[in-house]
Amino acid sequence: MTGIGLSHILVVSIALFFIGVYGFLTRRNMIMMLMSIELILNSVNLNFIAFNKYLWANKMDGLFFTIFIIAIAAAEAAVAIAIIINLYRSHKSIDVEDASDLKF
Amino acid sequence: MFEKLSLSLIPLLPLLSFLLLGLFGRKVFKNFSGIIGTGALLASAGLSLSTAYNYFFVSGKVDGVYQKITALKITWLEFSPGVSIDIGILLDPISVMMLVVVTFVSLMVHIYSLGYMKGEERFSTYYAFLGLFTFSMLGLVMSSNIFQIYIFWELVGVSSFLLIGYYFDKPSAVAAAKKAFIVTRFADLGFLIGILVLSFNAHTLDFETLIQRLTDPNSEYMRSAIAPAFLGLSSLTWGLVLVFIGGAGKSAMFPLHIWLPDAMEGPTPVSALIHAATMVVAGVFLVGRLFPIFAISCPGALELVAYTGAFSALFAAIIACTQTDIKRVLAYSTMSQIGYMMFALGVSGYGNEDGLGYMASMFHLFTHAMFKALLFLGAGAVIHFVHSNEMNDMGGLRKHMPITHITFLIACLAIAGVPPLAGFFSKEEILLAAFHHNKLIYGIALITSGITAFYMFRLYFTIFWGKEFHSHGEHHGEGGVVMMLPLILLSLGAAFAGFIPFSQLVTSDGKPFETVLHLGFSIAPVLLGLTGIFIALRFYKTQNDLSEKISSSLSGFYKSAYHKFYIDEVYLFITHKVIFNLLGKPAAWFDKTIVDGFINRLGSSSEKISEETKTLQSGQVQQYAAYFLAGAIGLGIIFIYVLTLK
Amino acid sequence: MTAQDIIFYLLAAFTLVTGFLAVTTTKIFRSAIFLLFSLIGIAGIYFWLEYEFIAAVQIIVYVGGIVVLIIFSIFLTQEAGSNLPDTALSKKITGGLAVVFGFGFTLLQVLQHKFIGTTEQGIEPNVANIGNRMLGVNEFGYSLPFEVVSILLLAAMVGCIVIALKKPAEK
Amino acid sequence: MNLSLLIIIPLAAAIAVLLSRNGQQVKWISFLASLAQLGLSLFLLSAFMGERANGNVSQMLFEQRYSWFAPLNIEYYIGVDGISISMILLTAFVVLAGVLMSWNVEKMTKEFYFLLLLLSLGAYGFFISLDLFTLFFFLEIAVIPKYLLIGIWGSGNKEYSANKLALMLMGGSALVLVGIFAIYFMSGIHSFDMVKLSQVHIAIEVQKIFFPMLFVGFGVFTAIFPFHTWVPDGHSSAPTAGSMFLAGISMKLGGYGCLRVATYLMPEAAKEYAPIIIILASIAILYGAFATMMQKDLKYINAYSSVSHCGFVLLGIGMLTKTSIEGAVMQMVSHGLMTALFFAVIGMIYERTHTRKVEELGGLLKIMPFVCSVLFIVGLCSLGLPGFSGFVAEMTVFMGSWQNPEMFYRVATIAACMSIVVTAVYILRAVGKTAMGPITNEHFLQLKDAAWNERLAAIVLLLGIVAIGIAPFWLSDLVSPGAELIVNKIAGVIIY
Amino acid sequence: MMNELLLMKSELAVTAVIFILLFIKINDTTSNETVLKIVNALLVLNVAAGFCCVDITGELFSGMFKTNALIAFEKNLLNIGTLLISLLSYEWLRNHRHLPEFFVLMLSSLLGMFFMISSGNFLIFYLGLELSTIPVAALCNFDMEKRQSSEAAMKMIMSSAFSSGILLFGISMMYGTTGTISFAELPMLLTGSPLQIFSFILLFTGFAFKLSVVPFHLWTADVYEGSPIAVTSFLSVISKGSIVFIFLTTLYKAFAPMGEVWYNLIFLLSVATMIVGNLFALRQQNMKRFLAFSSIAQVGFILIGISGGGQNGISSSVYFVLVYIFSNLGAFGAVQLISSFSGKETIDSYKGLYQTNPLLSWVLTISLFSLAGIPPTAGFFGKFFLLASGAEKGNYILITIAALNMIVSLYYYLRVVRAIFMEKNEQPIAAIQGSIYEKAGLIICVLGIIAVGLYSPFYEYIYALSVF
Repeated sequence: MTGIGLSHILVVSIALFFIGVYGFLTRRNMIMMLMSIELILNSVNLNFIAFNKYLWANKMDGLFFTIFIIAIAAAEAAVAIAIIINLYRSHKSIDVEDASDLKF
Repeated sequence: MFEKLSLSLIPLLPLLSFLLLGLFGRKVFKNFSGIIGTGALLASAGLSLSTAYNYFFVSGKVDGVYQKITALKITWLEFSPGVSIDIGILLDPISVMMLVVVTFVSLMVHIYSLGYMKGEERFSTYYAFLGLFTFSMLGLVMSSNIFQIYIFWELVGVSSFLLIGYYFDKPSAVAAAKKAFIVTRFADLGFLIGILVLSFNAHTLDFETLIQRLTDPNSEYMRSAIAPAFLGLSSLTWGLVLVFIGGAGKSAMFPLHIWLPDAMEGPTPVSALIHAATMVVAGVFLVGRLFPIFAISCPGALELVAYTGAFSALFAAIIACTQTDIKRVLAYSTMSQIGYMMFALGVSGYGNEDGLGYMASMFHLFTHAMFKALLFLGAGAVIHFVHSNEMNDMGGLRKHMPITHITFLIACLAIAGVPPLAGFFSKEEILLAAFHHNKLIYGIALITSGITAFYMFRLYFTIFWGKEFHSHGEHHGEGGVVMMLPLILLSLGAAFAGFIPFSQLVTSDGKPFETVLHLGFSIAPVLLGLTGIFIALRFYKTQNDLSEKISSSLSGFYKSAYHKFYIDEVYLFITHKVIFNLLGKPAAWFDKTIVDGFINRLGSSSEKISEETKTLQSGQVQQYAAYFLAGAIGLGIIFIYVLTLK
Repeated sequence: MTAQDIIFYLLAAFTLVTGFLAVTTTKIFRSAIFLLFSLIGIAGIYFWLEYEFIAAVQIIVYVGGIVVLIIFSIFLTQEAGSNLPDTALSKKITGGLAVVFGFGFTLLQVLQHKFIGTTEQGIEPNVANIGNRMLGVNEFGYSLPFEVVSILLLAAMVGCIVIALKKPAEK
Repeated sequence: MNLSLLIIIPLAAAIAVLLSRNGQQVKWISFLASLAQLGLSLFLLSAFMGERANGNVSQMLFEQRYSWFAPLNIEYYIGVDGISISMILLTAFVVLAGVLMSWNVEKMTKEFYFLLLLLSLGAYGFFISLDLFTLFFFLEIAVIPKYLLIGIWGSGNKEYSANKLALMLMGGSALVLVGIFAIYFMSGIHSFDMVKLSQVHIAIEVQKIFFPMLFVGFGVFTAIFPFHTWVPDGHSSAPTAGSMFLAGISMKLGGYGCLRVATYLMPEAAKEYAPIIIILASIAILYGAFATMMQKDLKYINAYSSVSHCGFVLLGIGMLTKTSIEGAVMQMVSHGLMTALFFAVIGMIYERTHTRKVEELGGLLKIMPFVCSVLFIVGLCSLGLPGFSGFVAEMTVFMGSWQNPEMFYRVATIAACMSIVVTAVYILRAVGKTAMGPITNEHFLQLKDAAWNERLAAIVLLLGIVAIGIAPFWLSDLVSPGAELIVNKIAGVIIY
Repeated sequence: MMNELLLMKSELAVTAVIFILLFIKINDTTSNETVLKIVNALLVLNVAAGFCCVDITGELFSGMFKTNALIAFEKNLLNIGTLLISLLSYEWLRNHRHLPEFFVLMLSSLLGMFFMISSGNFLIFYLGLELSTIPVAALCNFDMEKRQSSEAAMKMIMSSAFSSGILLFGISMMYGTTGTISFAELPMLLTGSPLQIFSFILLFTGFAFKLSVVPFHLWTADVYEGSPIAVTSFLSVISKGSIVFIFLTTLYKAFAPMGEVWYNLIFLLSVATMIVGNLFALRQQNMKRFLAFSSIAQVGFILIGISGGGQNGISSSVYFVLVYIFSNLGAFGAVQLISSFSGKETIDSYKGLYQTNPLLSWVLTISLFSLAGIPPTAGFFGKFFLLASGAEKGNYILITIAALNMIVSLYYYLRVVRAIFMEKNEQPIAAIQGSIYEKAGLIICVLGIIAVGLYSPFYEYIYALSVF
């Protein structure tokens, strides 16, 4: 019916994954890092959905996994943002490179 | 026949006295420690004499041959079946003779010391040590086992150490004690290895078995022993030579003699006992003990004994002429005389008349013990009187100490070989044996005997004649009866011991034989002796500068002789420069820097690595994540591509 | 190439480009908006895959929740966060290299793999099916995870409140 | 005879020490406990001899066996043969003397005695263990008390020394650990039971790899070259009793382990590696002796000489003849007693003069005759004078070593023999300078001779030394069946 | 029905405690002391509850949740640890403004671990993992007024989010290649293809991250140092323990067909972990940071035990966790006590501690010795069994490296001991009078350290449980 198969979607998701990783590794703003994490999680979600759709449609494991990942992403983001805001209060900065008192 | 108990008591009584005085002497027996010591020794001497009588004249001889009797044998430490250290008592002519010599001289010294050492702070310690020495020496001579002899050998060494270092606050005494111990210890190393070699070949440590196995040319032990082992020599030769090295050390043979003169730092009676009459002849005794093996199985080793003895005799005699310390002169004289005994053994054969040298050596050992102890005790009396060891401080003492003078003179005549005193007889036998066997040695011996007469009388004249003695301050005469009695007794020995028919009693194979004194043969040595005496008389009887003239004309030789041919310096060089600097210091350095340094480096380098790598932990979350990613991908690569390749 | 393919390519390109812009733009607010677009793009792909329910959840939770949360937090930290100094070039390069390398490696692995799926009859991912299973306790029921997640959300809430709450004035 | 008492008494005493109220109580508890322990050891000796006289020929006597960690076949399995008994006796003597020598410890008395008792517990446990796990357990127990003893009550560069000691010994035991695992898994019987293990054959390849580990691991304890450097530092920094325990007991743990575990369980490898062991031992003997000559501190002198003396132990083991192994064990006992006494005397001198530098000492014989007499005796023992234990042990080693006819063994033996001369040099130098000669310091004149506790300690150790020196046959009889067993194992005769 | 409830008894108990605490919080009038009394009583009850009906084995929710005696025991261990942390942190907790929340979060995390341990598929596992992580990240921030605390929390949440992203990617690939998320079905479907290996490694990094295995450990020290000690000890003991347990289950069961891969992986990583952990611990001054690195090194040892496989692998690892709980909590407890009374956390400030606080010094010393593996403490037995388990595979190189690493670790543990006992200090830390709770906590730890080792039935019990 269509020429688009699993691999196409996987390429997209892997690319998205590494875009997220790139953002996580290079952006100094913590909120931006958080956003990169969201991209990573979305790429995983896409994986799950794609696998569920193309390979394992008989069960809905992938689908449910995605749903729970979305839920957890929300919780994680919430806690992370709370922490970032708290950090901002004490450091007056959300630059991740500034938050390196703890080292060596 | 031979009571184990009474035999054991001979050494054990002095030991008991040592223990009593050593443990409780300073508090409990403060006032009669001398009496205790002397009493113990008196008993011991009595027992020895009765043993000797019993052995020689009652029951020792079976079928005309003196038997070796093992009177006692206790297994002390068993190494392997058959090879064990036994503590035992072996009676044979030489050990019985030595028993007499040791107990007698020791008794004399004990008595003498009652006066000589009176008022010493560590009087009882002194007697304790004397007891220890006597015990060890008796144990040595009675040994039935080669390892037993080594044990007592060491004990003798240590008692010598203790007695030389008796005046322990004098640095020179301490140094001398250490030197004596270490030099003999070095020689003992040879002895020890020798024992190992012999025992390995003979599979026994027991003297009787050892001698029997190593003299029987057909025994399997012998075959392995005479096979060439190392550097072309058989292990038997090595063993004997090594054992002889031990003996040479104790007996102050060249070049291991350097400790003996220094040992004179000890109290004079000690010198008389240990460093003249008994301990120093242990080497001779040892060679005598193993004589059958030397003579029958390994004449080569015996040659070595002969030449070492002869050289030492001459060498020491020359040095003795130049020394000015009275005790040192006697010390070199001792060395020279022991050299005589040694080469006498060296030129001897085994059995019957062939064993003349052996007999003569033992004879000389016996007579020498008498006159040399007498000389030392006399010298002690002189030193006691003059408060100095230097000959220059003495002179004209004959009026002040007549008894000493007479006894000293007797001893001098005896050592010079003037008939009919004891030394004459024993020396003649030695010369005769040498003459028959080796002319070169005979020549050396002859010259030495002349020199001996010269330096002895040099000593005699300088002390008792020469310049007048000006007494300054108090002098307490010759010392009491306790000091004179031993002198007199010993002088009797020195005078008449020569008449003992030694060849009837002590021979190489236990069979008595007849000796004849060839008067014609005696002329040369006696004449030489008299010449020596005469020269000494000429030089030293009255004060004159003849001796200085001679010595300055021979200045180079004289000087080196005076400095004992620089042997000490050579040793000093070897020990300090070579051993300390080349072995000790590098070892210590190596330990500190390399071995220890390595361990420390191990610690410090891991800390360093830790410090260097700390930037890994940079505090940057993103960097952590990068490592994380790199780790994950890297492991992926490793596990997909690297580890599956095989 | 069918229209569906073209739609997919468009969606994919849209998602990736906006995603890429989201992590590279210097302006943080703009980056948030790009993120929003990217997430919507993914929702579009879900639609394309006929997973409408998931697409709806995606839009509601992400677009309606998380991105809003992020935007709020941007506002809260605006004075410091709006104009961060740019990332050091070296970091960009190393990060970029690592990512490119990782991307290549992963892609290689994935593309080399032969995926074999099931031949069984698929289940329609409609709301009824999902709802039944979500609260089911028997086989294929997901009520336990559901409970766990609810505890998780509770805990996260508690945590957020404690941390983010402004400290009361010191007495 | 319940062997566990040997562990229980120190343990109970240690607990009692912790609960006691003052220093005096602590000391008396420790003293009585160690006295009881000595009595027990002597009783053990007589019981053992009695059993043997009655014809009990089983390899180990008084065995006790309780399952400990059943899944791994770990047992609390104890028993003794002659070798262990001689070690136990040594420990008992040294501990008693050590306790007495510490009578003046005022700083943290309770802790001090607690650690001493713990250390002795480790040693006793080690010597009676027949299970490798138990053995290893006790081996390690004995390490940390030493660390604390040195670090807290020591002198000089104590923290450094303590660290070095603890780390090197632990390093040794780490190797031992690996070796034990190898034996456990490679023997095929999954057992730590030494008696059982001695009856199975471990593959030669396995032996070749793990014998060095075990031997070096235990060797570190007994100062095998080049892992001996903890010895000088550790001994010299330790408090008196610490040094006594360290040299007297702790170094023997290693020797015993080398013999009982490494050599006994891996005989073929022992044969294979014998030349290396011998070379290392000879190096240690001579090199230790030469290094000693250069030392200026009395404790360093004794420490380095311990390296040299312990070399005899390794030499004896390496020579692999019955006599030499017997000699090695005797040397362990002898050296333990002797060196403990030596350290005790050094401690006495140091406590009074506050110096251990040989140059600063002199003429002490006049001031403290008892102390110096003991110093003399122990010095003479150290240089191998007959009548003391050192002679007997060394001679046995020499005799045993000479039984190997090849040139290599001969050279090693001669090298070892040479050390007796070097030993004489440094001992006489040290002792001579310290006790003899002129008094170097006015203030020495006010010093007092040994107190009762010091006298008692010295006498206790001297009794041991002389008992062996005068009558070595009892020790030799005690040890030789054990040595024979090991040699038979090496020769390939397996006794079931 | 009753039976099914019993299967989840631990989870239900913890949930109940959480809700009770929420009610207390809503009430908000009770003083901290009272709350702590209640909390500790509840935790004791919780522990007690854990120990009844331990022999129940079964599954719920069609295999998503399962339990057996071993898992119940593991949960009990975690319960005990939590109780100990609560006891040991008394002083710090007493003064904290958000006490009930602290426990709510901590217990949520504990609950997450329970689910994780009991999980029968990746979903529950993942949810449990997140539930155990996210609240802890919040907890890291609980030293509200400290800068470092928020930094630690940030690092924690960022790293764990990143890690869970990668973990999820791995799970998704695993799902794609096998079609299941159930642990029970997984072994039959694993083929060992490269992608599976890769996804397994990605999955593994998720464990490795939580377990602080090198090179995924870098967050550990920073987070440990910045967080409140109570949280640090929770992270280093309870959290790691739970991961060890689930690790065992997944590796030995779900990934059994990939045995060779994970064996080599663990071999490599354990060597790296031991070495790096030890090297970094060498020069730490801050006690928390020091313990962080030392715990990394300990993980290296645990990995050796895990690598052994089979009954020995399980029992030795579980046993070590038991030992580790007592030892590490003993050490953390002492550090906590000192820190909350004097504010000092550096090793140098511990100099002369023995003069002022002998008992506390002994507790700390015994704990450290146990960590170092010195007999007669339990740590010795723990390490011995770990290494024995590893040695069973015949990999003596690994064992030797581990044994040598023990020396390095001893070196730095002794550094602390040295400071306490040997070095002098002008102003040592003043005498500390802890409360009854702290004393009780420390006493339990010390008793545990001594008894767990010497008294072999503990190990034998665990061994008996360690069967599948």
